[in-house]
Amino acid sequence: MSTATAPASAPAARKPATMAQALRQALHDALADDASVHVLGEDVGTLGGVFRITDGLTKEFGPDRVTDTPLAEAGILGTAVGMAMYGLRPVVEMQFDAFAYPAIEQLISHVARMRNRTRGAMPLPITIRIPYGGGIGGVEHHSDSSEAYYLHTPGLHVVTPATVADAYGLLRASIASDDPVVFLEPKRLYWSKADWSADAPQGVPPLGRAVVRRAGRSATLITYGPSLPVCLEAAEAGRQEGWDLEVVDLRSLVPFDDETVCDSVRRTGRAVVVHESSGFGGAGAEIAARITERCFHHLAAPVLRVAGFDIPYPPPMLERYHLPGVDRVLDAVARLQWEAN
Amino acid sequence: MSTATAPASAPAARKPATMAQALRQALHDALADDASVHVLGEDVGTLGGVFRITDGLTKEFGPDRVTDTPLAEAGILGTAVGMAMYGLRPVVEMQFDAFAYPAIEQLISHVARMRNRTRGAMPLPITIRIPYGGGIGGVEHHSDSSEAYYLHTPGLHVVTPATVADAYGLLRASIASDDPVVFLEPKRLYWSKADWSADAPQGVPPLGRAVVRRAGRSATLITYGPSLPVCLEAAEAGRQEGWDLEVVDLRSLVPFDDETVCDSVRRTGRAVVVHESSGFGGAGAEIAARITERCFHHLAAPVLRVAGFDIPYPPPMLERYHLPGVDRVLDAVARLQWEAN
Amino acid sequence: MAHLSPPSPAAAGPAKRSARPAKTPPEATGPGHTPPPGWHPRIDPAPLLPEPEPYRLLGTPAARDVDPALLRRLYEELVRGRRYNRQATALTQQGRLAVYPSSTGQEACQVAAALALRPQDWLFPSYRDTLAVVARGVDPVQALTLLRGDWHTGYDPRARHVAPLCTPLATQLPHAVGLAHAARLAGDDTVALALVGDGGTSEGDFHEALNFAAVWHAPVVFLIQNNGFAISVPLEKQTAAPSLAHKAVGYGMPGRLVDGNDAPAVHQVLSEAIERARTGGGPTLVEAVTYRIDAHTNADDATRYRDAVQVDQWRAHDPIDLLERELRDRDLIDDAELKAVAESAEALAARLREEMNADPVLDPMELFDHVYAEQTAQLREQAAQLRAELDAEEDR
Amino acid sequence: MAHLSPPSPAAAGPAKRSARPAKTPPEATGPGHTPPPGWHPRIDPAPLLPEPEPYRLLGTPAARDVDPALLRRLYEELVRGRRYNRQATALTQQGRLAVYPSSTGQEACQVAAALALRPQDWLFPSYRDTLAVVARGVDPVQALTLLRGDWHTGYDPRARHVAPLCTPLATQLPHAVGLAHAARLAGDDTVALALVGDGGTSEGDFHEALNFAAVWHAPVVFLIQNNGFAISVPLEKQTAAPSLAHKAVGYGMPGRLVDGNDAPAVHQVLSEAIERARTGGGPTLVEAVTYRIDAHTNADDATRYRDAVQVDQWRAHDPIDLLERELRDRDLIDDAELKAVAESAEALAARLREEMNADPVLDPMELFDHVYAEQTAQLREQAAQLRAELDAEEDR
Ligand SMILES: Cc1ncc(C[n+]2csc(CCOP(=O)(O)OP(=O)(O)O)c2C)c(N)n1
Ligand SMILES: Cc1ncc(C[n+]2csc(CCOP(=O)(O)OP(=O)(O)O)c2C)c(N)n1
Ligand SMILES: [Mg+2]
Ligand SMILES: [Mg+2]
Repeated sequence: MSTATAPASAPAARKPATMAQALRQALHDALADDASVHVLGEDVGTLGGVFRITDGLTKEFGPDRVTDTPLAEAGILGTAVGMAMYGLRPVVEMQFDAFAYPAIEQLISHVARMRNRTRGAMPLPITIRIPYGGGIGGVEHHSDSSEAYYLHTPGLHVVTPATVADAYGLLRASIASDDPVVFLEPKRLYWSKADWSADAPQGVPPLGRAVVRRAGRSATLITYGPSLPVCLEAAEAGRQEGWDLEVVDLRSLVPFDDETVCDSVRRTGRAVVVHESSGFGGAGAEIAARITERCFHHLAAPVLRVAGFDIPYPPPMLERYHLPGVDRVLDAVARLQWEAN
Repeated sequence: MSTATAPASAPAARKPATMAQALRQALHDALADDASVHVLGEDVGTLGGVFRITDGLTKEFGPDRVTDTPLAEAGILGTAVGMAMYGLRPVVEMQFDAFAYPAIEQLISHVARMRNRTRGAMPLPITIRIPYGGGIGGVEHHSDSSEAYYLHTPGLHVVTPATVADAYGLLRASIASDDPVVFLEPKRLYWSKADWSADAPQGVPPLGRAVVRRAGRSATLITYGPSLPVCLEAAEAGRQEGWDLEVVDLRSLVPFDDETVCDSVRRTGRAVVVHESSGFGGAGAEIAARITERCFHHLAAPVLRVAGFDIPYPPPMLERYHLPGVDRVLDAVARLQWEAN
Repeated sequence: MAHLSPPSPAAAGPAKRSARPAKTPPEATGPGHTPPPGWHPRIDPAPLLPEPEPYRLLGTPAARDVDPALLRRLYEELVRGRRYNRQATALTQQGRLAVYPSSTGQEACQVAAALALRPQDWLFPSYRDTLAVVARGVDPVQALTLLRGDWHTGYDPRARHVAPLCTPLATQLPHAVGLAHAARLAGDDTVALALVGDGGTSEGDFHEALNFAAVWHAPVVFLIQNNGFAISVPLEKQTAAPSLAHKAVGYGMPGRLVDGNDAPAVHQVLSEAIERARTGGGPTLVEAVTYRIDAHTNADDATRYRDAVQVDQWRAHDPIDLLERELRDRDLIDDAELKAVAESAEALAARLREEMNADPVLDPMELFDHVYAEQTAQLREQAAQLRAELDAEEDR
Repeated sequence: MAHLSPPSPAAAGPAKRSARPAKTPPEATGPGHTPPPGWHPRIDPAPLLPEPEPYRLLGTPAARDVDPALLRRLYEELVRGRRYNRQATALTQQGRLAVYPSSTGQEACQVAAALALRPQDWLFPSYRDTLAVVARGVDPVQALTLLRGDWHTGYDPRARHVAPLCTPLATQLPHAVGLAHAARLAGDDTVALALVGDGGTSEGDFHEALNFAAVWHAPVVFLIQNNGFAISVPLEKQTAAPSLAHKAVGYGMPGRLVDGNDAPAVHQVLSEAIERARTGGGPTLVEAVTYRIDAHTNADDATRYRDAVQVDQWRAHDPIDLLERELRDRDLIDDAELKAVAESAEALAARLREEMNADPVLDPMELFDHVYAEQTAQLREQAAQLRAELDAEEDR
């Protein structure tokens, strides 16, 4: 990996980088800039993580800063809580989405609540990195989308990048946050590429702000993480049907950027929420409900949702039937009651 | 407890019973009717459970049928999975809502998925009883409303009674179900009373059916479990404001009874969803989103939500500010854009 | 530190189980038939095994080696602790406390845990350990904040290095390990002491915490207060182990077994473990055998699951009586001192009664203040809603 | 079962750690100073401790007591297993399998586990244990269903009493305990055997399962395949225990330590433990010391975290070679038999190649079929949507 040994301060031209590289660079720079940052998880050391996001970091920063832990997710997050209580800023890796579940008691009952419990005396600046979502042909338990559990848990930030630049920026911002952040990495975008350099960053974006990735006037597609490329592609394809679709990338599910979303929907009058986790009780439910509450009289049609089915994540040979694709998004757009215009 | 020793078949007049007694009777009758039913959990044996729902059952059915387990929730649910694999029908008690979190990996990754994983060969008829919600002055971790986590997990039924009769009927139906059921017991209704007898039951209700608890024409209040009494009270109080409010008790969050809910909302044209768990990403989001999708042109106003704030559950001295009460429900009804009529 | 030879575990008594299959491997003879290459005896398990019966000091000659000032200090804290428990339970009856899990009978563990620590150390209490928190110097009224229904934690954990009283069982143990690990990485001589009950040892978090501690060689000491019950569930339904201290060897740390009602013994065992941790020796698991004299909490009815005979047996092994006898038999305390101790306890109780009598004033608007470092837009909206409701209420 | 005297754990080698504090209690002298009333030495821990070094049979005189037919049977299955692993890994390269976690080097554990069970028993495999599943009689192609990206479990668990290959580590262990417990309550003589890796022992579920098993005296045997690594993490970062088998005493069950590359030794130790469980003796924890010769899966690069020297050392302790040498040295097998075994393995591989060559045909509409006993209204709607999409696709 070419960026592995580049010092954080060396000037570098923008050149193609993958999201995985940008994430690695963010960890690298955070470790270099702040001695209180520690990385821990299963296989994050010598191996560099199963997705190589921590590649070479143990070598550079030593095993006390980048630590292979025993195989126990509650233990990893629970010890991170203690480390944060002592003033450190732990960055924890959960190897896959479904393997974060053993840590949920620590997450809900402590990580999300310690600041509130102690009336601000004991914040826990922990970043919990979780590769999530499907589309990579993973066998059972390797493709879950678990964001709905996290976003319903007050006290947590829930952040997910969809671009290479955001992967860097949002991860830096998450690590710098004094609150715990569940940082969801869309694993099928790990190998997505963009021209990017850590030394010409567009600035570390603030947490909690959505961004309009494509302007449009007919309807708004609201999405995040792994579904952004699907929506952008759908927007392109939609031109042939005569639709000029706006695409909003949420970037942060908590806090939620009502302003950007509602601005867009009030302009377009129509909205489709797209994500790959199961629809029932998923993030899309919240998004649709709050748009309706806030923009009711601007809506020409109900806010529709395109989401994974309400089934356990299917095996690789069937996942394409489950995942929202361009056609399903455009079908939803078509159902936005255009005749009512 | 007067019903403790009444044989299941003895005729008995309807007389005041608490929800706790009805739940106990349901367990009793299930144990008596079906030798494959086993009850297990912390303190469910000799003590009869911290809420006395299993009072006397160990004495009557023996410690092999009603079993005090070691103190480990993942272990309780995990062993229940194995018992179900061998053909038993375990009924598991989690002592409090927040203490079910350690079992979430077993719940999501196995309980919810084993039937699907094995293409129907290995169903898991497990009932997981969880006392939930606040309003009882419980200290931290004793008042969580965790239904949003469960209802977003495909493969689980999520059931919650709001009346004494339903407590009996729905628990019997849940235990009889060949699917896993998360059975949420509203702990502040444990001591609610109604005239009821196990021997004059209104029939075991099917799972997945909502019920209209109060007919009305102005707007629909949609609720479940601990918030039903609040909504009924609000409906009464609303008469003074000239509102004739319909109240729907969902009883089952999964499967969801779209028919009953949409019938009502199409008639009234207005809806407020009421629950006490945090609003963001809560059950109300799903309910509001799906009503909007299905009844958009019948809606005179956006579906509004009255829910707990997006904060960790507050301490006893402040919980009344957090819990949806009659005033907050009526405030929401008032915001249903009546001028538009 | 008087005896260096580890006890033979076989000395613990005759085997209670049926004879079991062979374990000694037949002598290797074939060519090239060596043990698997990866395997080597890594550490000797024998020194990790606990003593054959609970370690005691009181009533033994070794008690004479204990500093009398320490004995008196322990005694005073025990008496104050007992009084505190009694007063707090009384306050639940008056509705001044939402709930109180009394540690009556376990005061020796509570007090010894607090006194064995130095200021730079950290205490990680479980929900029953208010006494230990108070004995460590947290304000006795503030320590009850959670239990009176006021905000969840009434003290700043950093002020006295006391983590919040922890309700989800065993979840505090990995916190203690992480903190100890962080301290070690920083080069500080801080030790963390984490308390857990016999029931809590069944939780996965117990296991994961002990394993991390041993692998990381973290300066942490785990004290199990084995009080015989987890609410209604007796120890024999909780574990089949020879003792809870025997779990230590499975993590590669020493296990110690101590009479939990012998305050100087608990203090000594903990002090040794803490010193060992402080000087780079790694973690220790201590099991203190004690008993919960009161019900689980004021809301519990202990007669449903245990009989009075057992309670009486334990009353005869009362931690205060045991220590008082030592002090009296050896003339280490006189009536005036005993009276002073009793008065100190009464003063504590009086202060509790008085200060707990006033209703705390909580501002509901603070519900939104510490969920995040900065209020989110959503919380600002919700706060505004509550503000409006409160204003409307006032107007009425 | 030849040796009945338990080994002294102190024989495991000299203490590697610094001397530790006293444990033997001073003699009690004072009046009334008895041990805490609740405490009594419950069971002798000594017989629960594992053998001082991994138990072996091959190359020892005791190997002569093993039925030669069993040795030959084990040998055939080992060779078939090795070939299966190799073929499956090759299939990943051809895109016929999504992923394959090979058990090459661990075949002795896999095969012995399967063969030690009777039909009424249950096997609870971990994700790496395809070989054990196949050796127990599950169809070799069906056993790969999960790993080829087809439906999650390709066989009916009840047919051969084989639970689904379990991916979330250690979560299968409480299932095995629950099933064994249910069987015991039913009065059946069923035993459950659950497999777990060295890494999996760190999970809370491992702890909770073993504790439930011991408390319930469930007829279950736990086999840890300690293959030295959890993906890249070596054993010494996973545990500081003298051995993983030493964890047993902390639950009150016997721990056994066996050379995991010595197939008859593993078979014997497991058989004894299974027999013990079947006859009411309760659970046993067995640690088999072995090695993962291949990378974690075909997607892994093992050179990143271990060097070839170690791998070579283990190749010299190959389970097939060890057994083959025994068979040859003692003339228990001839060239014709060896050839027949090799052919049987080749036939298995050929069948795999052939049957895995065809793409399985999955009906996407089945996505909705087994989420619940009956499709919910929501799923019926979603199924209708997919049906419409599929129809539209066909129309194009
Ligand atoms: C994870 C979890 N499960 C269940 C409970 C409910 N609960 C509170 S105290 C208790 C018993 C604890 O027993 P033990 O650990 O022995 O401590 P003791 O009460 O004896 O001090 C239980 C089951 C809890 N607090 N946390
Ligand atoms: C709960 C959980 N966490 C993480 C993983 C990811 N993972 C798969 S295999 C593996 C290593 C397992 O090591 P070990 O238990 O020693 O078994 P082995 O691979 O050596 O057979 C890990 C971390 C998982 N499957 N489940
Ligand atoms: Mg206890
Ligand atoms: Mg391994």
